[in-house]
Amino acid sequence: MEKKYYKSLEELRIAPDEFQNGEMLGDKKSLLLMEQELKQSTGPNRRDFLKLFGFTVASAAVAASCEQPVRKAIPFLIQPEEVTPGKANYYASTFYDGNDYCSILVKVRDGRPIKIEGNTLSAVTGGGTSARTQASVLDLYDNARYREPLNQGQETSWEQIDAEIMNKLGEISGRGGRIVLLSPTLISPSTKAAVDLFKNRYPGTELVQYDTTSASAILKANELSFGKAFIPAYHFDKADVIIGFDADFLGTWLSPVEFTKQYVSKRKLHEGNKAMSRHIHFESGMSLTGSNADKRIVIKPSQQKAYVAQLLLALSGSAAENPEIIKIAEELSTAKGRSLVVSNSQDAETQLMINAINELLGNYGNTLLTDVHLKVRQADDAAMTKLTEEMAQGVVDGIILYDVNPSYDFPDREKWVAGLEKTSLKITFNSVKSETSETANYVCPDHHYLESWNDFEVKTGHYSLAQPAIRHIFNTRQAQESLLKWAGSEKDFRTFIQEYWQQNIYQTDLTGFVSFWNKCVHDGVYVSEKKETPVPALDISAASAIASTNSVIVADDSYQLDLYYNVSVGSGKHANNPWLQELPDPVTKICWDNYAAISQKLADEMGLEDESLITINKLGPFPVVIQPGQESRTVSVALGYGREKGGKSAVGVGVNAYPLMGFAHGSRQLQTIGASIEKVNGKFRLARTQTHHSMEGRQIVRETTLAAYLDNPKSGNEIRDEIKKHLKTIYPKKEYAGLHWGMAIDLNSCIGCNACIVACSAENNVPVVGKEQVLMAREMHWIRIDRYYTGDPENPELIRQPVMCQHCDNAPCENVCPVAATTHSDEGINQMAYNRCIGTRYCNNNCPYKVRRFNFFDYTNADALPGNLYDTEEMTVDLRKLVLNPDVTTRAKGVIEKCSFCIQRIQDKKLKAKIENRPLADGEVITACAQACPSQAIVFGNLNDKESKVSLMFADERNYHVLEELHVLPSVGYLTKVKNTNV
Amino acid sequence: MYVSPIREPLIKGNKDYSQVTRDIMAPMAGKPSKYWYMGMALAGAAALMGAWASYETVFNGIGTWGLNKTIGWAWDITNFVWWVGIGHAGTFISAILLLFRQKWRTSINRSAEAMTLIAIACAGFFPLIHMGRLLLGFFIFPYPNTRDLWVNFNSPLLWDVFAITTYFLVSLVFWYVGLIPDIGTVRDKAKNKIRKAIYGFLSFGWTGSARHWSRHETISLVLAGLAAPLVLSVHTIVSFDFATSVIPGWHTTIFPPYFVSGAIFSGFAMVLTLLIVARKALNLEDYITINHIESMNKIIILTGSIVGIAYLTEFFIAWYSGVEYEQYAFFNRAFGPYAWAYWIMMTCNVITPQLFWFKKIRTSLIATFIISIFVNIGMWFERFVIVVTSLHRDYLPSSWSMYKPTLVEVGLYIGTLGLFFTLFLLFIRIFPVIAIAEVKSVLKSSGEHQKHAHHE
Amino acid sequence: MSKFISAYYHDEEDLIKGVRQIRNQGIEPADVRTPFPVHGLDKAMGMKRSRLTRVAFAGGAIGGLIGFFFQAWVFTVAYPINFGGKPFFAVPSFMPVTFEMTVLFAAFSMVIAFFIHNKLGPGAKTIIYDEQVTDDRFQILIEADDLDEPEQQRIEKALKEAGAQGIQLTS
Amino acid sequence: MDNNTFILSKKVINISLIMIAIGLISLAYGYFGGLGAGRIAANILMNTFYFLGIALIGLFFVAVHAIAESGWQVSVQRIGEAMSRFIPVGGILLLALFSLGGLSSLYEWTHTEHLDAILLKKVGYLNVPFFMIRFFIYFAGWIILAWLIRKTSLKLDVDGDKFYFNRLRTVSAIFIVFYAVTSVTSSFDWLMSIDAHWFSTLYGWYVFSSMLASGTAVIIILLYVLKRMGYMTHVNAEHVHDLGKYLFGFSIFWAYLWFSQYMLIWYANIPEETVYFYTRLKYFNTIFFLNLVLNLAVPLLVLMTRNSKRMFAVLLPVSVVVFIGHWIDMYQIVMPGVVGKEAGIGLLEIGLTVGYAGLFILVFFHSLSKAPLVPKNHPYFKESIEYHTNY
Repeated sequence: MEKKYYKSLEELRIAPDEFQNGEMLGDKKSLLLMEQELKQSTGPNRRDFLKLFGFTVASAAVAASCEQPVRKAIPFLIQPEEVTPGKANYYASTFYDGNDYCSILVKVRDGRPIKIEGNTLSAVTGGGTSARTQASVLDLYDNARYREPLNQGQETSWEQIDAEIMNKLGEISGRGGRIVLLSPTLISPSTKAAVDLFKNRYPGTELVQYDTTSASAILKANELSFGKAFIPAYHFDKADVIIGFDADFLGTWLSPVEFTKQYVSKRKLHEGNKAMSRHIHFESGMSLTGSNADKRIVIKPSQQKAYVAQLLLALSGSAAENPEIIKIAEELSTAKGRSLVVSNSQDAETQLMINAINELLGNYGNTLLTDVHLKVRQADDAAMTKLTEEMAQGVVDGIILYDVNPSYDFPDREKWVAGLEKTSLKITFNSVKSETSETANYVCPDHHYLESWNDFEVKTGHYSLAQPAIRHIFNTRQAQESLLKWAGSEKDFRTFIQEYWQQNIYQTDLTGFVSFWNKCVHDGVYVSEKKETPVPALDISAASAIASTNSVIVADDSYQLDLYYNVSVGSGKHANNPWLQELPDPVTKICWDNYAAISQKLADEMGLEDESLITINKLGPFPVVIQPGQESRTVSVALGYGREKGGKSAVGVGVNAYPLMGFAHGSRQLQTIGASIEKVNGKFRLARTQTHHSMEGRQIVRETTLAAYLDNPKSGNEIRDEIKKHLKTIYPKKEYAGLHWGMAIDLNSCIGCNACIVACSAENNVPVVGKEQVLMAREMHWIRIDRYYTGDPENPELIRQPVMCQHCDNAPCENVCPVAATTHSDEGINQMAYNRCIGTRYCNNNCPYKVRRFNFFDYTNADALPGNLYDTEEMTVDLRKLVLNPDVTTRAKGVIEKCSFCIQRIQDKKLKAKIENRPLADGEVITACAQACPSQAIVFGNLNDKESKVSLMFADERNYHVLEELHVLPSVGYLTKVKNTNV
Repeated sequence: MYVSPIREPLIKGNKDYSQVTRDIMAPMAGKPSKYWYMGMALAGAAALMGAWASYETVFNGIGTWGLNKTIGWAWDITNFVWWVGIGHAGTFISAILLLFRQKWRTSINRSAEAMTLIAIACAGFFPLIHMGRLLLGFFIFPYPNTRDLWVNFNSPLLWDVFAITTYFLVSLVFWYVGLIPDIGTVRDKAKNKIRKAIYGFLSFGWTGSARHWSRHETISLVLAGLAAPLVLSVHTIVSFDFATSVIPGWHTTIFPPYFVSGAIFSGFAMVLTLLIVARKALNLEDYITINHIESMNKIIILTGSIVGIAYLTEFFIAWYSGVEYEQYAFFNRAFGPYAWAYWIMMTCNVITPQLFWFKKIRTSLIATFIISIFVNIGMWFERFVIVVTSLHRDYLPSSWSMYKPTLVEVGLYIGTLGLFFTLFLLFIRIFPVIAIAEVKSVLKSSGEHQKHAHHE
Repeated sequence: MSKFISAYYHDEEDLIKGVRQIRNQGIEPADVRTPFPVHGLDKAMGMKRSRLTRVAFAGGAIGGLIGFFFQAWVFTVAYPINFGGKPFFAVPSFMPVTFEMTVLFAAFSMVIAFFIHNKLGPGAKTIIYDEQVTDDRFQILIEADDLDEPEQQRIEKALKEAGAQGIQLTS
Repeated sequence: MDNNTFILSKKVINISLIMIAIGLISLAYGYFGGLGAGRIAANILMNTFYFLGIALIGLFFVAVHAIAESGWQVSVQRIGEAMSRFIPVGGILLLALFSLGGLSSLYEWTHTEHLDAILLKKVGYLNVPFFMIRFFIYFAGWIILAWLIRKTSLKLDVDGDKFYFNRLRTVSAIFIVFYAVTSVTSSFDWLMSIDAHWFSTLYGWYVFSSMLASGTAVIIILLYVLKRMGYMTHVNAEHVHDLGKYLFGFSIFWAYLWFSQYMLIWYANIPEETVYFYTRLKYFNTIFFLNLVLNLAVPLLVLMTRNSKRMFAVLLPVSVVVFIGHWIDMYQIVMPGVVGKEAGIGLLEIGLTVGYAGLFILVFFHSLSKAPLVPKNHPYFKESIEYHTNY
């Protein structure tokens, strides 16, 4: 792959016109020389990495400063002319993978995007990110990416492939044949425009949208209710009572980052806020959202409709027998216009009733907006099913696959594949090898989004732009540009977008379009006044009719199936991302696999235990996990695993559960009734980062209820006064003159989305160790989210606690290091000198929090001894290494590492302040975890500044330190978790 | 010097001085027996396994062991402490028994000291191999460097470096100074030239001059006086490795004295294991008599009981402290996933040695041999229990985990056993296993024949 | 290369008697060689107690002081580092190393002094007049370089009376 | 030997009676002088325990040498035996203290009406009935075994019968085992539970080592007194040398345990443990360090040389210093917990101690006069007399 890597650099060489002046030529020479050296050197070793790194610095500097696309990019902080090696630039851009949307900043260091950060200017995601967003930068350096356009699997040039494709397309449309452009929901106006151009050029072309994680039932329901298929804008931040039916809106449902922000804004209790929303959740398996609910009601998938029906009846005055529902109805009716009821049901009728409920509660116009649409899901499942049928009949002549992978994720794969074979012209834009793209005749690899121009309208009037943060690494071309080219336009997509915006989005103002455009590119986002056309008032009679006929809650004994997407690999598109694969599930703490979550009851019935195997509808075998709070006869399985093509980390991990999906009521069903489950002999080991689930009655995570909190802010945390009384020392406490860094974590805000973990790994070059090592409890994450169950195992409460190095001022670890490799800085930071460490692991043994991590093998290829590399996930190949953060040392074998409070960020900001000759402002230094957090659960700052946010949180009655009684004086504080269970 | 007639003789048989010389030097003469060769072959093989394991560890990393994020020490430090413990008997016998003027030590101190030195060498191996970056191990020495960075004198591991080194050097000197006169004897008995030359060199030119003897006695005594606290300090400092920490089950104030007596306990057990075989193989029954065995067994009871009391105290205080972490740690020892290790330890260390209260068992070679093996095993498990069961479940249940050794770890342990026996077998061929001169000096008072001569 | 009158005994108690006897007659043995330390012989020969213990004390003192003050210097002057909030001048932490240094220096200074004082050492050249001495003989050596005939006979006679055997002139 | 039987002279009796009187007076002063029940109780406790400890060490000395089959100590064995006679007296005094309301003023855990969370966890062990039961077990065991040892030793002295020789060993062994456990638990009960929240596994052995040193010092002092009276003429420098070595060794052993306990607690700096030293360093600073000087520095430096261990001229003063030193140690063990920062060393403290000393020597000399000073027929007697060491 090194060879490939050079090829992309040859690009630099063979385009002399790109180097305007001699200076550049100078650079060019030096590049060539370096390249020669590299060619000679064999095998990757540290030297090479350094060379390569320097090489990248130079090439990227050249690329970034004189390459066509980036010259037009407006950096977030400074002018591009000032791109200086060693200094990071930030470019506003947008992450959208046809599923999740997030407005972001791309940290570009020496021409390499190395980190994704939230864009605080965005009105939608407001600086929050998700684990997937954070991890997406690694996909840029994915080994499974196509590096060349392929014709029947043979490398070819764009000229040739364009010629061939254009005449094939021409031929088809010429004879009135059918061409289908299959894509996920397109929220890019310009792309849609490009597609239209294409359609005009090739009549008989049809755009079919196919959402793997579909919301087609909601769309249909709204079509019935309002005569328009759309998804309204939700406002959890305006809802005092939230009822969720199996909708994992904090984890994976529609727009989780946005919803998390809104949701948490109603859950924070410090900063004088005394009110808190009430969240009741109905579900069958334990989801991220359900685990955060104040009250979680376990139901069978088959019962959801009836529960919704009863709720509707109860609200509309008629009798409902279920006591739970009656209580909830009462609660809701006290919060008219301030409540929100959502469901992920794939049954349009259920969604109709949900609409009716919200209508009855007067939520439309308050917590639900019909004049602002959420556009991330537009696909109608039926369309895809229809397409499959037609293809099977062979009536489709050409198909262009844009960023879709039905050969993997379409339930009826056989039929789809068969149909695909019948289709004569198969073009794919996929940029990464996939089950589908490998069967296409023409592969026209798309750029990675960090190499592309793009625009998005995620919600009505909420626009954002994507701009390249790096010149495309491989010989790829952006899909839109391909479409334009084939449509006969020679425009590059940037110009195209620009023109589109000038005509359609830009409202004439004094400053003129150029400055408008520059501002938009600079900010990455733009909000216009645009609103959707108003919809007629909702008539609930239909819904009521459905309710009255479906209100009986049946307790049938059949096994039921509940498929879900998890926060890491999601639909499976990101399966080749080791960061995501090694991310422990927020509930089960399992990584590197999917599994069948079952209840203890079922396990007992079938004589199953953790890690024993079952088949579901003859599919599998799936390893079993006994999940507290699982509905007794429901089996939950995560989708997105079991990829067959698409890179080392993706293939062969877990089992593909898509074939288990059903199709009913015009949508693909995640939940099916009457599944057949059979035990299979044997066991399968699951990698779990936490194996003990009880807190053993220790006061580690402190909890209370809202009522208790309101009459005593210290409730749940009473013990702290007792502890503080005893905190005597026989040698004086060290004082910290200037800065004293500390971190406060609000357990109320933390929902366990895992974004912080990936952010930390990306920022600090934390190695991926692979399943085998995780099985041996050797994962390297610097920050982990501890998860404990309390209460009734049938339906337990679940509490979480992010734990990283607590930077104790009396750190037991520092005392015992014989070589002074870990010491305390005069800013109160517990620091590690990696190259001084000799790896006695004494510090780790003596750490009460067990947050230190030991490099058991040479994970990062940083060891002095060659040939002993342990890298199961190709994380140390040259391409992947480009994601490393040059500000953070990679650690060698045999060295202890741990959270450093992102010392490199602290130093960076301190330097900045010094240059500008001013004191550091509060909140200026933000650690990677704090920055990634969509709910701002983590606050970092200076404890000596009594006005700083962190100091205020430390002063809060809810604040406590874990194991404070040991007198280790941690610099990390936690705010007691408050649950609104008192109704 | 008068000795009460009711005391058993320390040396049996009708012996005069030259007889003593001949008896003790017999094992060094002639070709080694085939048993010796077999022993060497076995020990050598074991040592080779250790070499392989060391390579695996150094080249591929500590990852080849069974450790994880929670359990940073296991077999490595267990073995380390075990070996250091064994390395306590020799110096204890020569130093403390010398101070208390226990004459019976003269027959066993030489071999016990040799064993000590070898055991310390084996022990020292583990702190080295357990380092993640062995090649940079020299960082632990306080040497001037360009970074002006010294070492952390707060760290018990650093104290270990000083303690173990000092202990090894002083023991070595003590042993060799005691050896010199006997080397002189070997030299003068040597038939061929080369042998004479070599031992002549090693004997430092010993003449047996009365003045030298007098000074020799003085320094022996002072060395004993120095070695006595030293031997206590070594295992004390080893115990600090654990006791200074904040980990429940590690941090307890009784560790220093309890580790020391534990060390002597295991040390004597190993001496017994070796000598019961050696006295037979080298026909030294007249010198290492049942009385010697019995006296050592008494020390085993004593130290064993002290250890037992320490166990109980720990357990009681854990409850008495009212600290939930302490309480859980000890509950977990006795009833947790590693309870089996705990109960092996209890049986071997507390129960079996109590059998020595019966004179019959105390004076039976077979019984003693078996029990001594038990004690060796028990003391190994004591360290395992302390190291692993305390670590695997400490403060935050989220990090609790389990530990399972790998072949590499086992290999390292077997390797040191191999090294131990190889060196010991070499020792019995090269040097007199019993301090000839010292035995002679007590022959008059405690020799069987001579005693009777006295009282007629 | 000096000459000696040498004689030996088979039993240490006879030796002590003998030595006392000849010393009463004003004959100072140049050396007495025995296979093991004979209690009471030093008294009989009128030897003074060895002063090696003082060397040990001095050595120990030096070692201890070096040990302690080096640590103190490193922690408070050379490079004070904050380890887990411990005081820089952490006396309890210094004790173990101080102690070990004391013992190490004491032991080695004394043993080295012992060898120098006795002129012993690796491959030291000494003359063994009777190889049985390291086995079962107790030998008396008396300077015989500048002895005239009668004097020599007087000594040999005295030795004979003192029950010595194998009286002869060795060199 | 003509002076083999000790005659209890009027002089001795009078002196001891006067001392006892002083003790009673100062006690009265303490009572009427309003020094507070706590302080009085504390004084009684520490002195009783201190001299009780010394008595026990006397017995321990006899027993341990019996099982070690060493010969030299036979000549001074009777001193140990005689000391052990104080055990029942100490028992009575302690019982009196506890039954006369001492408990409530000494131990906060006896105030069952207000116990905090931690103390409530300990009620299973720290409750008055169980406390007293243990008290009786300890003393029953000690007194019976002391009596047995004494009896056997006297029997043995009749004609050196091997049977009694072995019996003495057996009884001694039983005592050692019993004492090994009870010495620990008794110090937990009577001393450690004063600071009821605090705990230390080493504590029992620490207290024992302190008693060991003071006990040895007392043996040396009494031996000297006897020699001055013209007894014990057969005891020569060799025996004194060995006692000197003991004093030297035990002082270092005590220091070793002191350091182990202090260093470990200092190092981990966990409040539940540091609380003990916190009060002592804060309010008893001088005492705290004086303790080290008297009990470590003095014996270590003075007794290092051979001769100083052999000459009463040096050994006696050191023994006295150590005797006082460990009294100080006992003081800083008891006072901070009971009396707190108001504690001080005044007439009460000194006078009462004098009184106890008087009582002790009275008991001691009385029992000494009951049997021949030297067990002539002990099998090892000759060894002991002819005993000499050139180092």
